[in-house]
Amino acid sequence: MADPTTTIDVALRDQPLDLDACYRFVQHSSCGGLCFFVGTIRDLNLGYPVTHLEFDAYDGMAVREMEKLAVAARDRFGLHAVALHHRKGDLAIGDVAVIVAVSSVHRAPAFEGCEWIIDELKKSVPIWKKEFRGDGSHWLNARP
Amino acid sequence: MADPTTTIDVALRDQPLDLDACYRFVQHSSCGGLCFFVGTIRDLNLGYPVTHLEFDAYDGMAVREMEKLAVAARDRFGLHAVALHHRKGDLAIGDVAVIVAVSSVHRAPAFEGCEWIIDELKKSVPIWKKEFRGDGSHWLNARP
Amino acid sequence: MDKLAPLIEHMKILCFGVAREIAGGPSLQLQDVAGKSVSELRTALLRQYPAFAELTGFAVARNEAYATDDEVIGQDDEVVIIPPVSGG
Amino acid sequence: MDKLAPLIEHMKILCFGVAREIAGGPSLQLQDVAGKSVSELRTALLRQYPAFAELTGFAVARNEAYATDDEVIGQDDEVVIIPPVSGG
Repeated sequence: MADPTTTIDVALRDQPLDLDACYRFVQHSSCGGLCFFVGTIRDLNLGYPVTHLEFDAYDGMAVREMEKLAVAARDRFGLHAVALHHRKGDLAIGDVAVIVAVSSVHRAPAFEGCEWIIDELKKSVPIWKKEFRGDGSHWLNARP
Repeated sequence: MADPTTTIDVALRDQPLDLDACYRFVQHSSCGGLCFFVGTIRDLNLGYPVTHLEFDAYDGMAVREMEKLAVAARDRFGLHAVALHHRKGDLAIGDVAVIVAVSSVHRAPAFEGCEWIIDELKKSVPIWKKEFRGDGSHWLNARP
Repeated sequence: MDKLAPLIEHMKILCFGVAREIAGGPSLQLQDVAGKSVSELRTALLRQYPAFAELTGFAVARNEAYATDDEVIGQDDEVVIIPPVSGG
Repeated sequence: MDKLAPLIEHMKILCFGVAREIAGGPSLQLQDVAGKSVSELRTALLRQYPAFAELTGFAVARNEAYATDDEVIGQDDEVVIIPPVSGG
């Protein structure tokens, strides 16, 4: 397995995320399949119009958990490289909240690995979304 | 279902493909999940070093078949938009041969639809790769 | 020539990929194709160009769409040999 | 104050998301946490801040990693309440 420092790129930042930077990081002459997931802010959630969102993050642990996921996905699906960039702070409708980028020799593991990472990220990475609607705000997933 | 002319973008061109253009086409305020597949030219195929590839295409039918796939995927997986761009002509190692970009409200149909499109494209769209190695060239998939 | 031999019609069949190599160019000519089924075209093609039998298979397109074996070819149709595709 | 009451130690527990609203700020103080298990910390937290019981659940992190209920908290550990995450 390749050196983790060159095949994993994790970031948590309060500036817009860059799909091309993720593409450049994961692309490689040995790879034929690159898969990207881009999560964006929707204007409607569970039927309610959303005006904007605020992302809170436990920075140090969030980055560590993202690194764990990226390495686990690389090893489990035999990926060449993984870039995992997450936004924090205030986001508007249409803004990019997260980018998952993976590369592999063939395409099937790229799709599988990319979807696995975003599914797991939503379960374990300590980042929280506060949703603002016309009638107030609340932290998503917090209460039953 | 939305007007096909605004939610489907198909292209077959002999110039480099543009991931950002595909992103801009599919992104929409109603969508939370965007999935992209980027197929690139590998330096090794079935164990043999590849120097470059030539893509031949039956242009008119290729575009029509790509349009059929994009519309079928949109309707089958409930996608908001699909961009499907394919390269033709001479390609070097690392060049992008194809981009599939899809958007949907939630992420699962985006992954499913994106993978379905590239799987089907490889079965039905009349485009042919000629692979060049140090010791000669041959059309891929042509012979048993 | 057309007026002297009106009963033998040649149709130009377009070729791509490995089919171009077998045909020795971007198209080939087959006699009396119009009015025949795609299945009959296949038989005529294999008789005249046996090398097509060496392929994994091939499809036939009529007017930019895949044709089924029982479709009948019209005089003005664009007919194309589609060897196994390998895009993506 | 520290010298006058050496037997009662307060530990600062960091809070994020909805936990900050319940705590009324970015952290809360719990007494005599060091040497206790994560499970005991949960009990103490729910006694002092009953509103945490209204959440779908919460995890506890120790030094930037999820802690299991039987882990024992050290005096210099960074301890954090992790309400249900909602990133991505």
